[in-house]
Amino acid sequence: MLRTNIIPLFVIIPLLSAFLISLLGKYLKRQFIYTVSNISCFLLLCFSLYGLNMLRNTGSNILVYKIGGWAPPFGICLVFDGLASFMLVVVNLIAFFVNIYSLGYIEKYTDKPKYFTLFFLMLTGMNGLIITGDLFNLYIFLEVASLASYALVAFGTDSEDLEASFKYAIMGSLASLFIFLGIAILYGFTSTLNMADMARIITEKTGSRLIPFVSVLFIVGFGTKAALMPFHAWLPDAHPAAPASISALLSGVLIKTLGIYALSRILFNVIGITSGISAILVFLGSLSMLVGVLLAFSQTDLKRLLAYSSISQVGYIILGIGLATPLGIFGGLFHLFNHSAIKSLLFLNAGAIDYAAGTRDLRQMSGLKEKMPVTANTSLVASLSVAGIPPFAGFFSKLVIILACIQKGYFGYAFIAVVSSIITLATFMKMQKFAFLGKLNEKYNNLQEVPRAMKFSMVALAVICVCGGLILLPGLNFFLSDAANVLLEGSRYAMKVFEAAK
Amino acid sequence: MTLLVKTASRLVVVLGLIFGIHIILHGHLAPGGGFAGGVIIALSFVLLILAFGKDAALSKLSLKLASNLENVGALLFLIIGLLGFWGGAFFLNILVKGSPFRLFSAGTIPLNNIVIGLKVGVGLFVIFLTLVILEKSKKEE
Amino acid sequence: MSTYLLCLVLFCVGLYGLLRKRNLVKMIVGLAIMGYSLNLFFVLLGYRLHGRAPIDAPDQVIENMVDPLPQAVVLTSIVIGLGIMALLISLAIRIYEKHGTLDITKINKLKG
Amino acid sequence: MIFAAILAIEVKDLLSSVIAMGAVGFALCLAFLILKAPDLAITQLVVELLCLIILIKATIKKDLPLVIEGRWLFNTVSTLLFAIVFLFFSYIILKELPAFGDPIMGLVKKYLLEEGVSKTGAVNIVSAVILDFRAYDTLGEVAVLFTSIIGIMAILRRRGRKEILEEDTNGK
Repeated sequence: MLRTNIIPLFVIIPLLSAFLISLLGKYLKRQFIYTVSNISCFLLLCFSLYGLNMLRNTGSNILVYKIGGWAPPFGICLVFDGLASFMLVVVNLIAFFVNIYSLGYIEKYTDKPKYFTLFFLMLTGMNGLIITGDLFNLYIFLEVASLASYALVAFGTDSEDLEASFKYAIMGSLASLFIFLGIAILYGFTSTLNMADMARIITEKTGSRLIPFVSVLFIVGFGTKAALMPFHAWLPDAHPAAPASISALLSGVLIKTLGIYALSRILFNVIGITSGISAILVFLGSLSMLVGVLLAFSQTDLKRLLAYSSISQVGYIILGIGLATPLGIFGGLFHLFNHSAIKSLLFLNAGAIDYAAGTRDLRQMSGLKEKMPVTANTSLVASLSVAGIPPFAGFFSKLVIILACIQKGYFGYAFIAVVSSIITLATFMKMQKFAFLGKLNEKYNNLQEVPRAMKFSMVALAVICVCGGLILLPGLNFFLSDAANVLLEGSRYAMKVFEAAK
Repeated sequence: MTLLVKTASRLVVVLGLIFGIHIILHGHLAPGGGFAGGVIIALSFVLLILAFGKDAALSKLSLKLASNLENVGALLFLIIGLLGFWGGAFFLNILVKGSPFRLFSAGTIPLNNIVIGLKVGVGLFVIFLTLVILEKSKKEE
Repeated sequence: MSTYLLCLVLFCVGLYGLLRKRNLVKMIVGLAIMGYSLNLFFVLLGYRLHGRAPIDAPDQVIENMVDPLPQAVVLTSIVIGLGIMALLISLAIRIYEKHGTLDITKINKLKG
Repeated sequence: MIFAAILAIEVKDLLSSVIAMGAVGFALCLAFLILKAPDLAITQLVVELLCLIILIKATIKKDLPLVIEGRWLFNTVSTLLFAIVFLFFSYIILKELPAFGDPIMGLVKKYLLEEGVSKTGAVNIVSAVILDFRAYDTLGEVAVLFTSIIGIMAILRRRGRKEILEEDTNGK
């Protein structure tokens, strides 16, 4: 069996498990669903790590898989390069832990097979989007992931859930339509849908006014998916409404895959980034960084607070990537990895509190540390990390982004980044104080710590938060720098894909 | 519903089913294909519901069976894709191509069409049915 | 040229409906119209004057056929549109069931 | 078509609005036919029928609440302004696209049209494209439909959370 054959497996495995769970889940015991979901998540994680290793061993750092045996411009090809493997590792790592967590958490809801089916469909969408090398295919998997997430947000079927989901669905579909318009115009311009071929043709036809217009369309579309500041309205409703495990996945990886990854892939590798576009990105990033954290500070609902904080952290990532310097992209991707782990952990903590104490209101809970030591400690780790306190991973990534700003001469933006980091610290200290410290509320005297499965994934994610900084070490550095290099290469991407496809 | 509607729709349902199957089978020769044919089949079932009420339709095809069939359709499509691995690549067209303009030609394409037709037809029927059942159960409350 | 522009005018009409109307069904209708206009736009991009449908016949001259790729793509996007629409409708029905209205200004419980 | 679309947006009555949308859809179907896309025309026709049936089913039983609109002048003007700016820019952009009816016959199209029949054996090239060249796309499409069906069944469940915890979760 060829080694490249593992590439389509990233889509096949979750899709197959989704179909199987939906088909057989009704008849077999619950244990069956759990087994299938655990096995397939584990396999995905293994394959993504193996793929990372495999990529290191190939000379050109890029692998292309031709679906149906059609050569790139004619059929669809899957491209597996540094950035894709980086994102796959992030997505599948988080998904693995979230899956284990939801084994315990989902007891609160009815109809578990549907939950797991939708979970895997969302995973299919994200993995498919990451590895595809075809623009329209990207759109389709974007839709798969978005549709699954609309349904999952409404999974509780309370009126707030439904309303949040409707808002999310309307804004999300609007964003998709903008993306589709962008794709259509690009197709009319280049008469191809393959990303590599398109990049080749666009570099040949320079000086067109069409490209900035299309870039703006894509920024609006993917910016909405990533909840950048002017287009963020859906996120603070949608993320709290979803089940906590799904919020973790939505906030941790979905907005990054659908928004940031797709945007940077298209802007950098396909249509080529210009200084104007880069300035827009930096501005939007800083805006959402500052406003997001200010809004987060005033929230009393734990999950809404986390959701606003997500907007702010996405701002950091976009700021880093928008700088388009090697250091900036490196920092942005590093922060992407850290934030995935941190924010998933925080949402899982919120879910644990909701599961045990049955509330999300910060004013109602206090002194939970006594009863829920694991949740309290892991959440402390995550809070310190997201605020950027030195030994934790969040510190290093923010430092790199700020350094990159200074290096490029954007002192104002660097200052904003520092300020929002300080406000983030204040926000999370407030959260800690309300939730875990202080006197135990009498209502919660017979409170129990959450089931073992939930504890396990929280602890594991906390360990990742602590050790994330180790990625900067020279031996492990390749994980990030390979990914950053892909973006830096710009439209040379096209050449590499065609070479690898031969 | 009136007798006229019932009699007419009984005929039309049968015609619709046959037409849908025809469109699916000739998808690789003439316009149409699995998707359009599937929707036509779904429409004929929807007509059945509209004319005779949901019980008549459910006696032909229960909700559980329908959603299972839909699942099987999706699964089969994936399996056809997976079969391509046998020939070397995902979704490789492995069957013999046959000569053009014949019903049995074009390798896996007609098979794909049939599977998609099954999936789409039954799937859309399921959507409609859940909506109808929801409304019915709401009234009973 | 003008054909493209008319198509985008349709897009704007849908956008207007989506942004301005405060009724769930109207919003869905607006979204559907936007979807239609984009599908049409994509097919327009592939059309050539005096072309033929991309179905081979024994007497077919290849040079004269319209572009099959946008058609295949739009076929897929019609299905996606149908999926989104069905999901939105079911959400709207469920919201109606909970609130007894389809007017978004009355439903709006969530802030921000 | 545009007329029907404006009608669909502006009409007060929900049912007529839905029917006007149907008119847009059928006009689109005709347009596809004129543009030599019979596959699309058939699909659009049947999809439109199904959408209409579902939408009418959804709206017809309702008491058609009077649409109260916060008619803020500002909002309308800003939306219209956005539309005008959008159209203006797209006017500039569209000039750079190939003229209507004369697309670039790229490498891909030539290949698909010339080799399509002999490589796949399917006479209908659109079918050949969606089920062979781009079968992976169709897999995604199947996944989308599947997702929406499962999603609908999930949304329309009678009860979302378990009853024991119902008070807890509602008490927030």
